[in-house]
Amino acid sequence: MPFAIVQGTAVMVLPKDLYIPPDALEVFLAETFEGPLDLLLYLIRRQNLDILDLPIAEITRQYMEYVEVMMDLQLELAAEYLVMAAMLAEIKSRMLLPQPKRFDEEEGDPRAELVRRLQEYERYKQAAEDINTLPRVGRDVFPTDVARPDLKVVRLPPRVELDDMLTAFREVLQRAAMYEHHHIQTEPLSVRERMSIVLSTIKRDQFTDFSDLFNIEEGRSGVVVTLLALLELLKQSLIELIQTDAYGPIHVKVADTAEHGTAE
Amino acid sequence: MNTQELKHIIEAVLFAAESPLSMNQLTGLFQADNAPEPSTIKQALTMIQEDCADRSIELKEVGSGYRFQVKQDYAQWVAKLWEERPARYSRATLETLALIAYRQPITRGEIEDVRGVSVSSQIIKSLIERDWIKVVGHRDVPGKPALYATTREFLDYFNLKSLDELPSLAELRDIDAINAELELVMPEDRQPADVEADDQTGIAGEDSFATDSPELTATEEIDEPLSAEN
Amino acid sequence: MNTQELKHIIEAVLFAAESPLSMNQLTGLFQADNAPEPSTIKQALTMIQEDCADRSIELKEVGSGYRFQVKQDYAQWVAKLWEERPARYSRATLETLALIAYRQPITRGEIEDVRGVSVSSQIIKSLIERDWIKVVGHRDVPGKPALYATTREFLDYFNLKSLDELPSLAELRDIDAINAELELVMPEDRQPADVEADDQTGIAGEDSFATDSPELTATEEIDEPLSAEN
Repeated sequence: MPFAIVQGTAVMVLPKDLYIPPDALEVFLAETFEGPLDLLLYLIRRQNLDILDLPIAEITRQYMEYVEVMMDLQLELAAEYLVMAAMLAEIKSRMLLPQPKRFDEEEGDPRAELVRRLQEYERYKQAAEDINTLPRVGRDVFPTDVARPDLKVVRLPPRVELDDMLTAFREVLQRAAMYEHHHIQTEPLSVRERMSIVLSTIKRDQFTDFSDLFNIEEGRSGVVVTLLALLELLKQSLIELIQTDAYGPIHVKVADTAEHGTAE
Repeated sequence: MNTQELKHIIEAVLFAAESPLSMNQLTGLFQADNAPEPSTIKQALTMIQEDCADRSIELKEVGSGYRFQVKQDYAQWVAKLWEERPARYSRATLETLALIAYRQPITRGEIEDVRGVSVSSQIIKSLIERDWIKVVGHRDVPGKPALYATTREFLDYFNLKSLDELPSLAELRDIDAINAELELVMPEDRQPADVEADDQTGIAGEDSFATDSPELTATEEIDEPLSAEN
Repeated sequence: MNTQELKHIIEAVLFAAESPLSMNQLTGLFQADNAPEPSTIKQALTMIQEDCADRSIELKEVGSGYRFQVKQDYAQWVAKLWEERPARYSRATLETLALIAYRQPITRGEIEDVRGVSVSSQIIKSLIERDWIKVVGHRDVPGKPALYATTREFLDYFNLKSLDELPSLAELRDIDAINAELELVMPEDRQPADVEADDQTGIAGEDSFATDSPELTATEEIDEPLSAEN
């Protein structure tokens, strides 16, 4: 059995020449302190003193007694306890000085700052106790734990906004502009699209009728787009146009040299 | 999809989820073009809540969303099954947590000012590891100390929907005001400095109350409280 | 204790338990001298089972005891909670997609020429898997590289009737010119870094339905694009 527990440290043996104030032992046995403010609050509450009307001399005397006991017990005393001791001594001396009326307004009650700090600490000390009594998961609150059915989890592809793609494209253009020989040509997109459609339509080992590639319903501009697409594909040697007789039907097929046609 | 079916889906998902589900997550279950209105989902949640009246569980809204939990009337029975005793927290830990909860965003130095003793790194570390607090910014003073705030997990753990639900702080009484009454001195005698300090504390406490989601606002506030105090 | 109360206790305990509970464990909840008969407990379990008929969960007896489980009918909805949505495509992927859209049919080498950096097979693969691009032929040069073009699904996704509806190169350049002018007028407003950051936030906002806190997704965004692709 430790003799006392002070600030979490077990005290097994009492120093022989130690004078212990009558109630000090009781205090040490009762609880540990979270610092000088906590100790002061204990002294105040134990004697039912009004925090706003602190008998500073008496409180200082009691405080010093406890601090001395702690030092005698050779506990590692936090520096904060000594700072508080000095502060108490200073307040005490200022309380003793006669206060000329005209200085009152400037200095006010010498205890004011200490009282403010004590109250401030006390409200959070109370708040800590309140939090400790809140319902808590695993103690008062038990979320349900229900088994899941068999799941097939899908991995979804990212979402993309058109603007994201356009922004990316603008940046490529800006970068590409730095290389002159990489000028990006500006065929209308409809031609580009039509090139892809034609390539997907025609077959490698089978001729497609040239006229089948045109859709009259698209009107003149549609026909022109298809023609431009065919010419561009021809230029890039991606297709072959074959006409066996003059004025005979024209056939289109994937250029011989190109291995493997469409992927579809 | 009719309301009954919607209710069943939401119930199923809430039961299967490992943590509370927010309205966003519930809405996100459905195809964007076919998602029920938030008000419809809210309605289904209310119906589920009503269904629980005669059962031993309830649907509770906490910080990060909705979850089913055993009603506290039955907690004692459930606790019998729990082998692990719930953790106890030291006063130092609880006081530090209280200061962060009520005064967020707050630095370690500011916590130490109120408590009158130093706060060990271990306490801060363990609170962060528990996901109860997090760093939301840095105060613009020498050393750039971290500003701490509580998380949604903190609210979840303590069964709270928002910081508003924390017990309210005790009122501060003003020594000069009391003295003024006792000594029948003119009320103007209140020290401007003291009044200001008290007011600020009051404001700080209430301000952090008012924000539902400290995470979101905290970053904006980083510079504000400082300049107000210094 | 009446049957109704017994039912509630058993329900509460089964809901909170992490694993199935055996009859022994259920009986063990009660004081030995006051424990209900196993038959009474069994009766309560049957009542709970019947209550579930019109709900999305069921009480199942499995090897080691009884447990609540979400009905299989709702598996597809529950699965959505675990769906992963990669944060976003990398810039490289978007640029590749844009070049295929604007310059189709185009080979990988040609894309690389314009971009000035190589295009990973993974990027092409992910776009093909998404059905946004396809091989429409092969260019007649050594190696016979595949020619890529966009698909109908690509148009559908971006809600376009045809590629014509994409802004023309000239229009895109105009936008650049307008931006450039804005920069001259208000250089501090349109820092290149800001523009990029804005874009990212925009994307992050839409993708991150699962995460509530913007801070979290923002940091993930920075690392994600790479891992999403690799």
